[in-house]
Amino acid sequence: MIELVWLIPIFPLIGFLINGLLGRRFSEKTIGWIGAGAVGASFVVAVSIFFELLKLAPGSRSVQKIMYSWIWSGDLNVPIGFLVDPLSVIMIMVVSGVGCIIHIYSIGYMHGEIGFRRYFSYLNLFVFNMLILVSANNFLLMFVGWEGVGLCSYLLIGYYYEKKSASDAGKKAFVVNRIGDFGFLLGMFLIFTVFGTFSYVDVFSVAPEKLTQGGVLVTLITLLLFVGATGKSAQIPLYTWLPDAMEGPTPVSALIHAATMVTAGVYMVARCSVLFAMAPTSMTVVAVIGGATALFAATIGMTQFDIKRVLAYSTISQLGYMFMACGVGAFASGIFHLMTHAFFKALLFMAAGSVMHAMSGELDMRKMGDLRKKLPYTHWTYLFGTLAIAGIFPFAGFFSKDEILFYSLQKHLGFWILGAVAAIMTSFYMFRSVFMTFYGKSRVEHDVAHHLHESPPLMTVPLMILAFLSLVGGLVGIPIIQGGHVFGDFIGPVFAPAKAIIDHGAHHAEHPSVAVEVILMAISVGIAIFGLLVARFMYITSPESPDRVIERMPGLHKLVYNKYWIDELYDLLFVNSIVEFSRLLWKKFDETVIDGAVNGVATVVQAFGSVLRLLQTGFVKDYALSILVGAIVVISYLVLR
Amino acid sequence: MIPVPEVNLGGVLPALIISVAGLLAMLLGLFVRKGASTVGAVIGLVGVLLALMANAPLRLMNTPAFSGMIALDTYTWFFNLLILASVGLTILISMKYLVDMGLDLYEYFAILLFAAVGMMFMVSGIHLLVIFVGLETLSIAVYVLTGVLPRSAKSSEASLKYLLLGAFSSGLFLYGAALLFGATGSLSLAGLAKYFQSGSVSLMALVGMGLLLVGFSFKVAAVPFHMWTPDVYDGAPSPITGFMSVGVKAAAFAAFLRVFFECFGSAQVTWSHILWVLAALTMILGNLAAIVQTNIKRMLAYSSIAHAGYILVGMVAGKEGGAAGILYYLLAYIFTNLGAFAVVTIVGRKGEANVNIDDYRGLAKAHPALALVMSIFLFSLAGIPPTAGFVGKFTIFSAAINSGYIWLVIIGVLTSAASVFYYFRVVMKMYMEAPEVEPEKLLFSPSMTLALTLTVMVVLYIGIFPTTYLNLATESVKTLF
Amino acid sequence: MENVSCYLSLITFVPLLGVLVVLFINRECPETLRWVTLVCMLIDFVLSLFVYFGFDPSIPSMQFVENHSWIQEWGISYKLGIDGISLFLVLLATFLGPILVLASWKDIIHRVKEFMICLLFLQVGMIGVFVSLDLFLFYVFWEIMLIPMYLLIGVWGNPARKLYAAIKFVLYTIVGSLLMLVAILVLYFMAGKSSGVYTFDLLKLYEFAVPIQAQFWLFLAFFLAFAIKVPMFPFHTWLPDAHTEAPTVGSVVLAAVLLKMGTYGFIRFAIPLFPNAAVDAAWWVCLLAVIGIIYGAWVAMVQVDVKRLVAFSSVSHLGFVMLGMFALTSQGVEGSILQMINHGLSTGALFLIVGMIYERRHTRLIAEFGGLSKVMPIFAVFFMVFTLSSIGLPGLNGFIGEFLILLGSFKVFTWYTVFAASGVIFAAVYMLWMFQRVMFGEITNPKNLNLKDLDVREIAVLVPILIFVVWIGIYPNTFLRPMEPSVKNFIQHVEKKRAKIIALEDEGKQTLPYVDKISLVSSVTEVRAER
Amino acid sequence: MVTLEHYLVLSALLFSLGMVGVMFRRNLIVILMSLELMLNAVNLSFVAFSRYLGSIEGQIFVLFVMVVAAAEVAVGLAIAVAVFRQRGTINVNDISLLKW
Repeated sequence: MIELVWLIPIFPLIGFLINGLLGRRFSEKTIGWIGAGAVGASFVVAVSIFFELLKLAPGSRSVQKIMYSWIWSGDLNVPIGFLVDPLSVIMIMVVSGVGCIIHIYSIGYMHGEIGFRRYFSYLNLFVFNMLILVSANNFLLMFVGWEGVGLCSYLLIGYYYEKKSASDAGKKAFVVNRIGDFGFLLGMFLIFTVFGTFSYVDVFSVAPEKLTQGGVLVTLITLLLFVGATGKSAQIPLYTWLPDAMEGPTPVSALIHAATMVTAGVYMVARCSVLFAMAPTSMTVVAVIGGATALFAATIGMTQFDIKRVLAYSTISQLGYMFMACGVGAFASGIFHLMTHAFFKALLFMAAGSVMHAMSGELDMRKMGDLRKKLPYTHWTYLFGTLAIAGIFPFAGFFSKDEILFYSLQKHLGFWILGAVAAIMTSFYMFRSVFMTFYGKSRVEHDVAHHLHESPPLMTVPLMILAFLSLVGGLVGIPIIQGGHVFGDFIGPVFAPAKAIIDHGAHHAEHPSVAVEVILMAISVGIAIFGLLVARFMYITSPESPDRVIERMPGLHKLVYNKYWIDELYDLLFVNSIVEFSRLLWKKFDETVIDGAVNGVATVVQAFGSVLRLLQTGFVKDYALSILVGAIVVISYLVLR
Repeated sequence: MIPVPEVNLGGVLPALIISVAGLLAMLLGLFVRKGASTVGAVIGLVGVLLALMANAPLRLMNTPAFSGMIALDTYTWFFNLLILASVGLTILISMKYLVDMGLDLYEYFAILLFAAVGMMFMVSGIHLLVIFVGLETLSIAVYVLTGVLPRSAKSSEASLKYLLLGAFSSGLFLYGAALLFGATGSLSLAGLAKYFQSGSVSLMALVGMGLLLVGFSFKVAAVPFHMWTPDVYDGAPSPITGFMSVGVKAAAFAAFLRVFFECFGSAQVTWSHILWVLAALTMILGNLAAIVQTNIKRMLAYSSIAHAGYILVGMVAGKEGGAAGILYYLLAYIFTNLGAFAVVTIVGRKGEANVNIDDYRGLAKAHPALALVMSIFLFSLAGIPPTAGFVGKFTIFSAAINSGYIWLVIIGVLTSAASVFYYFRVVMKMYMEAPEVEPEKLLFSPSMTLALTLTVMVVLYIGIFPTTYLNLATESVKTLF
Repeated sequence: MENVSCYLSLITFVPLLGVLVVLFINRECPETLRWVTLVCMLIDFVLSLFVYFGFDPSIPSMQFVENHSWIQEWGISYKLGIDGISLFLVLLATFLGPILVLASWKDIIHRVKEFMICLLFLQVGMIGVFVSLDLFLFYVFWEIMLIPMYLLIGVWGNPARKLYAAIKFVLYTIVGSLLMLVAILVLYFMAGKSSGVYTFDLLKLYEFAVPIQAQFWLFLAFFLAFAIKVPMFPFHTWLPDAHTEAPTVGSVVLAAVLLKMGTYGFIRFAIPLFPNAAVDAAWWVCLLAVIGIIYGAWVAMVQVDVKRLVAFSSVSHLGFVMLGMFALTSQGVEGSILQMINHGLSTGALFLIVGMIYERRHTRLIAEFGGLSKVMPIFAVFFMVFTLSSIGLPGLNGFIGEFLILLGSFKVFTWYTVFAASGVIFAAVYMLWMFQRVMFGEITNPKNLNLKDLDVREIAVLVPILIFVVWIGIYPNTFLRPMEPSVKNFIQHVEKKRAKIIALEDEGKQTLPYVDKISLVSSVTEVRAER
Repeated sequence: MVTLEHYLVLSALLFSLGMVGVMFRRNLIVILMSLELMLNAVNLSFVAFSRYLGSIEGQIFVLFVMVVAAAEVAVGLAIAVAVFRQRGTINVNDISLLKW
């Protein structure tokens, strides 16, 4: 069964080809179900492989499947090959599972769009690339998927290509990602120069011998890889593309910019856990960047009114969490949070989508309010999602986030504080969105109001599934109290080597007492509740209070509300300056200097010619003179030499 | 009684045939009412063919004749071929030209043939006297031909300038000969050679050599003795310009080579320096001045100066390689340039009407074949493979590099890069521009078509399969060393 | 006359036969002219396929060698042969032949006859350059192809500045190549004087050890000629003009094949003949290459004319090729050869694409377009794919080449590679920006409202290229394996010869000709033995 | 006692005189005469040498030179006439139709 891993990416590819090439005369239903079915098929295969894997002994749960040699040049021989181990299986299941749900949702959501077929073929292509990314057995193939998903996100963000903002956002996403990939690429080159191979297994197995613990080389490699991760996973400083990416259709945001693609960075860091473990500096950098991003994005999230942007910033912040987890060495927790986040963030986005659908495209929460009666399912599912992300017991988010906070505390108090503060903000802005959207008094315009309607089952059913997942999804990670941590035990072996290195390096952290853990949980729940209450007070009890807050500190609000003007800063620093400089190069250097020189030579030659022809006066005497002079010169040379 | 030196008329048979043909043409011309020129032409052609046959045996000979006045050897044979070829082609081209001009001059071809005779003696002469007489015969004939157009001021002015300067330079040449005679007591190349090999060379002899060099440089139009060229080429009738640019040049170079390699060979280090400078100047000035010309005849005049420069490079290089290169180059150049002038003649229409480069606009549309042929000639002149011109340049430059004159060669290639500009400009006019007024159709004649076909075929053939001709050239120059 | 195959001669001169046929067709019936040319090109392509299948990928040396003496006394021979390096360039040329004819079908309406003749002549010249193993022969082909290209630009170019562009192209090229001719002659006599055998036979000259001092100058001359052709950074300014003014087909063939003659020249002549100079100069050459990569990308970014943009992108791409080649590692060199093919395919295709909208709108200004994907969906797809291939998206051909090049050069020129890799980012910027401005957004210009989408012919033109773009992307080994032995051989040859020469100089000996065990010649003889 | 040197100097003087004449006289006829002067100067030195060396070659040469000179002058005058017909002048400084 595991041998059939290659089927997993193949199905979506087939779906893409069918829809893309022959889809011309298919009906919407056919196209939609082909797309969803393809991903579903992958999911089925993934699950069965998962169970196959469970049969194996925990130590030996790592199987490679080589298809064929892809690039073979000199000592470089990169195969198309897959690696099946707990990490990749989980990723595969998340991607295909959530992907499948979102496909189904899309059938309803995209109903009647002109580009329906285009949309589904892109979506399948995306899933294909994502699956390649997570199931590859070497860096290069991963890079293929890595760039592939970038492309698909470019295409899907720019799906409404008539809108300039949309195509701009697409371009921005691609280019920023490319900047990250630049780092990734260099990292890979270093890896190859050191190890002479790209295969994970080989690299990680020999890494301890080939590289010195905490050496410059490994630090460089990991940092470069991390640059790639920041690009893909929208971390500081390369996060700016994600909010703009909301220009795409909402299911796309749900699938690509919440559940799957943006988590690729986390996956990559986790995949390279060994390397990172060997580079403490990089670990710290990862953790700091992650924590900082978590907090930073959260602050922005608190001030936004566009519901999707709120979710976008929360995504960035949650990704920050995951990186912080990896940074403090809790890779498992990072992946765990990745999974739960996939559930509830996809849910939130799709619910938001359903709201949009009802509100005929309205995104501004100031124009919403009191929708819970009109959109019961949407309301409840959105609420579930919020509870999950805010980390209220026993929702999925609680367990994962709690774990991360726990481990970060172990590492350093600072990280814990970062996380905790971010958590407060998270629950605040999430509930803020809930209250502004579904509670309070309605601020909906009339023409919109009178055809408010709950979305069709094609959309609500997926919502419910995900709602259920975000309720129970965390139970696989019930903390250490019970001693049994199913998720951790399953994925543990993957990170065992890394863990060994870390523990060996650092003074062995004594296992914290249960009491500490319980207290921490209590705190984190308390944090969540606190955020909820603040939000409730500001947006239900006294709706005018936000404005008062703003009046209290206008400057700060302006700053945060405009996202610290980071975009503008980047434009100023990089985009415009380079464009201007290039224009200078073209006009001044290329056309004036080089071409000027070239044409200058021509002109000079011509000038010479026209001077020389003037010697030809037409008078015999001058001609005779020149002969005579010539003769005299010749003679005198012969005489005087 | 006086001992009569044995005479070997067989050796000079080609020259005799040609002169007889010339006389015949002149005589018959007196009696024929109409189309005298055609008669002359036919006689001329027949004469050329006969002469070609008579020339054949020379290839295997290698003997002086007329008590050491002329040499009957492969060298002579080769140049006789070139001369006869150029004369024949010139006749073919001229026939139509005269008709177009409405001239019925029977002297025309007679004089042309006499010029040929002069050339043939010039190339076979191994005694300064013969060389001088040949030179003058040739020159005087060409002066006349230059001024043959009765009602054209340009024509007569051209011939006047040519005559005055020609006489001037032959004065210098003669003075050189006199000094050499004084210094060495001999006028035969063999005698001179003996003297120069003897080592102690008197200043007088050197000056004499220098003056000879000046005289030849004038004939081959090397800077700074080139001044007459553009004007004369411009004023002369197109076919004659063609003839001058190849025939006269070939003959002059033949004598130049013979004299300087055969008798001043031992002083080569001395005169090669001078020629180095002359060659450089000639290539530079010729090409640069040609760039700015608007009249195609003047342009070709400057280009022929430039080509003289390339040939001089061959002389500087010296050795068999250089000499052979020169011979091959001349062969290639004769056919290329005469072809080009044939086209100039055709396009010129009623005589010298359209001799501006702009008159070639849109030629490719009106006469694709003619444009194609012209482009081939121009590419050959520019030295672009697979034409004869390329192989010619290649041989000469390789000879020069072989003798280590790399900088001269670099000057050569750079200037020929510049030359590409003006040659391609004509192509450009023909293919890429349209005339503002649609010109009337051009008239062809069988003779002209024949001339064009011959030239273009030769240019391509010896460009692609040069081996045989290179061998011939090498074989011919053997006698010089 | 070891193995008497005449495939290469056939491939080279079938187009010439085509010329003869075309000459006798009445210019009044263009359809016939087009068909005849097309058929001729197809025949040529099929023949080249025979060569491909007959090619033994395990042999590093020259195959299908033909050797007839041409100008004996100078040791000039008519010697043809291909190895893994030239094989695919020949195939590229023959493969594009029919496509060019098809592409010109509607584009070229007047002077069809002359056009077809030029096209066929060009084909002869290009293939000849890739297969000739004799410096003289090579030079002849190299110059021959100048003329048809000159005419292509000058006659069928767009009237505004075609004359300027045409003569600029010619002069630029000829200055370089004439100096190369001088260098060739110098080399010829050096080798001849010291060894006694005067020959232009490349494989024999490979064995000749040129003193390092001389190598420098000779390499310089060759470098100039080839660098202009490539074109490398400071010598590139003829390219934008030539590309912009040339007719579609002209730009395509220019980008796809002619530029490769420069890069091929380096790998076949300049580097193996003068290894010491080449290795010593590598640092500078790669510097220029990297400057070219970034410079080309930046300048391309701000272009207002699509064709100019693509032209500058070529400067950038060929920078990669040069970088990989001079890294002299097997990945680098293989990558750069593969990148030659890639650039030929994708940039060629892009020029075809531009030509197609030009045919419809008669402008190439980006500002004139916008929102085309709405009216021309099929066109949009092709355009998108080729754009992506040109910005090196994994899964398409561009990536493989660039990746191998960068990987190969990373070990040798780490910092150059870092900067070069940044070119990958800028490539994305300028291509996508252009694509967005042309294809996306509302249709602002009414003229674009009812453009018709690609017709069958145009699709037929693009699909074959598309196939290879994807093929190379997902299974490059088809191309990498056959070139590997030759490339390895090439690198070893360079290194051994270099070491040998240094040794000789240290012994104070000058220019001793020597037989280098692994040099191509010896292996050729082995092959002869086998056959 | 008149030695070879005297003849040579004389002929040199005459030759230079002729050259100067060619270069500085305007009248075509005078120029032709100057050319004649040059040639005859050469003849003088030829004869002198031939006498000095006691070889006949030089004097033979002189005969040929005379013939040639005569022919040249004949042609020259003919052309002069033609030019005069067309322009009504034989002042060489007015004859510069062809230039550059």
